Amino acid sequence: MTTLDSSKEIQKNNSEVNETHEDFRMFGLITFLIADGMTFAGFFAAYLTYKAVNPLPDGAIYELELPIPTINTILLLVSSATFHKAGKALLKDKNSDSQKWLFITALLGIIFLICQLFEYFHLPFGLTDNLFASTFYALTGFHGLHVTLGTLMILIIAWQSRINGGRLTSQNMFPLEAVELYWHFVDGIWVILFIILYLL
Amino acid sequence: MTISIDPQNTNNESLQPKGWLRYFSFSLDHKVIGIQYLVCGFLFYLIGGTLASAIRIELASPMSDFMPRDVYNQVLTLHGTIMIFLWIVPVVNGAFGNYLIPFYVGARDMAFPRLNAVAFWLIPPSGLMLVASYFVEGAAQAGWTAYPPLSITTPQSGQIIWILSVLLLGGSSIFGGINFIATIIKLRRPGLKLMQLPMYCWAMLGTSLLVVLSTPVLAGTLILLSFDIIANTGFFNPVLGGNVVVYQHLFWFYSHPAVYIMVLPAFGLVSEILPVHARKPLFGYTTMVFSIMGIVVLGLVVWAHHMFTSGTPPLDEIILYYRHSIYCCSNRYKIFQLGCNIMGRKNFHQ
Amino acid sequence: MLFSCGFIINFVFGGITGVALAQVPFDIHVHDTYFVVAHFHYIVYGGTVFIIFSSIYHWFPKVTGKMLNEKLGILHFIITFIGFNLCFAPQHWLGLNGMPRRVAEYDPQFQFVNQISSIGALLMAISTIPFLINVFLSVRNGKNAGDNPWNALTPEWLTSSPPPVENWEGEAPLVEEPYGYGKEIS
Amino acid sequence: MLNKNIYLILIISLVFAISFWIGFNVNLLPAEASINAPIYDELFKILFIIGLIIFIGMTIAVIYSLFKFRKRNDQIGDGIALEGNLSLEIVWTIIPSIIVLLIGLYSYNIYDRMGGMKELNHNHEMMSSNTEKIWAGISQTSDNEIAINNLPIEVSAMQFAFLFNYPKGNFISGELHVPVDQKVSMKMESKDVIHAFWVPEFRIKQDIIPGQPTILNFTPTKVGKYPIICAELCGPYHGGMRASIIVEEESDYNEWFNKNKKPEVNL
Repeated sequence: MTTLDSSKEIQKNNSEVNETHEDFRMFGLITFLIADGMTFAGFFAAYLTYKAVNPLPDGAIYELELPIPTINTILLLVSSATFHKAGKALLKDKNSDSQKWLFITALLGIIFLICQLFEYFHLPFGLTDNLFASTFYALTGFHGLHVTLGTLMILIIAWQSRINGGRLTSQNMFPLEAVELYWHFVDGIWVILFIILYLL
Repeated sequence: MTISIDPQNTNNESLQPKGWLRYFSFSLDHKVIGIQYLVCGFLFYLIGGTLASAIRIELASPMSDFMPRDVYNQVLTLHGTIMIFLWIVPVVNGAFGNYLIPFYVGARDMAFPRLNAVAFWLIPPSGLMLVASYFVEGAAQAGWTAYPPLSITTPQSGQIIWILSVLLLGGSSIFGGINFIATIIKLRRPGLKLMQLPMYCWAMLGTSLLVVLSTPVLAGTLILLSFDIIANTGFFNPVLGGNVVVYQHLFWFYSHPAVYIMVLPAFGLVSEILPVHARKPLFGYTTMVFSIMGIVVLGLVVWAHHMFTSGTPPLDEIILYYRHSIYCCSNRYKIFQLGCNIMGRKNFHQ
Repeated sequence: MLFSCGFIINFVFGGITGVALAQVPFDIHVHDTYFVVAHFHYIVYGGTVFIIFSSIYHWFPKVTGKMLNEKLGILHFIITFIGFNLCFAPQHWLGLNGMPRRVAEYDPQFQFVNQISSIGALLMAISTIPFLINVFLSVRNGKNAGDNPWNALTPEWLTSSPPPVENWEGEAPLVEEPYGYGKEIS
Repeated sequence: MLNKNIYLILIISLVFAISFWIGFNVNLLPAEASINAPIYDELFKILFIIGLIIFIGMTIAVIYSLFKFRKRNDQIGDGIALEGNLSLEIVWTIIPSIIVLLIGLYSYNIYDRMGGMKELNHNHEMMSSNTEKIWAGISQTSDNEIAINNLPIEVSAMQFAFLFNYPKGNFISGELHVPVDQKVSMKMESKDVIHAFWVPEFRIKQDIIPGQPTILNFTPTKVGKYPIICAELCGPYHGGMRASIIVEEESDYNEWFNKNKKPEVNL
């Protein structure tokens, strides 16, 4: 899926080309996110089918510990809010504020990943133990991949939003907006994933 | 390559692109990319055709004597995959789409030229990889559907290469689809209404919607399948508690629309060609647009008729069956439209 | 042009078998047999590939500015059409009578029909030769097409052939009636 | 004008007549050897006739218009600007819809008569001991009591062979013997990859899926030897994966059954 995700970089690079018409890179990004969402939808569908149809072997563990994922959910939701703050700040030309908020967001993302890894190491089952374990790791891992990419992109735009020589200004908001949309998308997927995987 | 518009430069000669070499470069011109798609697709068509001939030679006698049996399976898998993913889908979508859509919407290029070039350049490497997998350890031999228990148990390297290259091709067609949607919806010449677009634009819009909605599911499925092969997980492996029918559902969720991904642009093209040669307006433009959109919606929900024998609950089958018949109506409807287009023609060229 | 008509015939045929395939009990018998192979190829080869060829004939003047040779084109169509129908029509019968798909060996009573089918397939393979010759000859010394050889109204013919890099010299034309044949064109 | 209409009607009725004639006289299908087969063939015939009518009609129309409306040397200019005719479009949307809907209802009926609509999760004799989930398939069973009186056979498919286990005789056979006119109830299981059990003369087919036992019931009606074909790509020797089903008179069957009826494995 990294090939798919790299399209974002390409879309970002398009900024010089299409000067003759209005900017619709956002439209392309939304279309791409729909496509990406369909991948997740496929995973969810597979998971729900497995859950409904395939009985687990005896002694397998269904129940997952809730504290860490709950913390993670809160982390991601908060990070969405901080990202929003960063966008607001950039709009008012407060680049340093914006950068600060971006770094906080990235930090939250990194904490999320660390928590996720922590959870992985403390789970009583491994990748190939049973069907539930496999799907669990596939879903969270695929989402984790998205979070990793998102965090990297946040760091990149945080670097770009530095005051002197930075490319990110209130006139050129697209990179920030694109990453913000992507980040909200990842959050949304996590919420669905959390409900389906942990709560159901 | 920056695209500059210089209104003074109306000299026809200087604007004409020159040289063959541009067809081998990372060009951003939608026409060059279109030709690249077409020629590349045609080369793979020749390869796929050779494989098809091999299949038919093998079948000319009842015994398996022309080639070993596992080679035969590899040949038919490669034939299916090449013809579908490397010839028809790139050519009807990529080649003609890239060449014609910007003309039809009155644009100077596609919406995302770089994305477009990337989408094309994903194809030759993945195609070559697929063909070359024959020389590694044997190509994939589970058919182009790659139903799991078989695709897991056959030699792995070929299957992994197959998955990888289909993933790349899927990525390529998703990029193409995003590009077409953006071009058709957003890049229209000012003043050009949606209902004034040539029919091929509508067909491509429908196709791209199908691509964007269904190809990612295939990608996800193949990722799970590759996990099964590499990491020994049990998504589709019944020995480890997996469920093989889930694969079939997910796979046909892509592959039934894939048939429309192949056929809808062909509808579009034929409705471009016929009116020109019949010297008549296209019959029933508006209804045709609606029937294309109907096919898009229904095409997404009728996948299960590929799996009637795999033991789905009877009620589901009937529901799916009804969906399918409704959908057939709209399909049939299109054929009648085209038929009528021929019927009433006057002074027929050629 | 002929390809388009061939398309209609084949597609109607493929469409009918498609409707038939959708019927649950029918499908149970023919699932994964040569009937499916035949149906699929009627749709995809008879439908899409015929259209691809007819589109190549149609837009070749646009891309290169040269016309393709008409006689070779007709030859190409005839060989393809005969080969195609010879190849895939018998496969319906094969499927109904119990030949599964994807097999390297089969019962001897199917041999004759399979050989017909193989001859058809080889004809199809041969049919690409006139096409390739046609393309190469026409690119080198085909007759000049002019900007709009078919007198078509869709926008791509309103620029020069082959088109310039930026597609249009100046403003793109606004085509409100892409199919306005037989109408008063202002 | 009247003349033209007569020709049109004549052609249409000719098309219908030819289609019906071909539909009733050209038999594309193998012999009918089970209860399913005649039901199936009924459907096939109707689909075949409708298909033929549409196919021949369309072909004639296309060829006719190709020749009739060819460009003549003296013709220039465009055809009539016929853009659309709403009532005509409505008519040819509704007529095929009705036809397709009727075919749909009809094939539902056929499917029901072939037994596809039966709920299969009732307690079957063979699996009363365990609570495995059984997956649906075509079933010719009319009700539960008969299901118990069926001849039970367990089929296991593995790469490139079928094995038939007769639980009543406690032996395993490589070819399937069944008595004529008696319902056979098969529970099928795959050892490795997806296979399919297909007897073309019986018009039945069911995938054999690993991990999901499927059930297939049928009643043979004709004595003879028919091939069992695997119809799902299952590996290099998929083409050679055959077995035969031998339908015989009850006395012959009993003789064969008693001969093989012993505790050890008989392959």
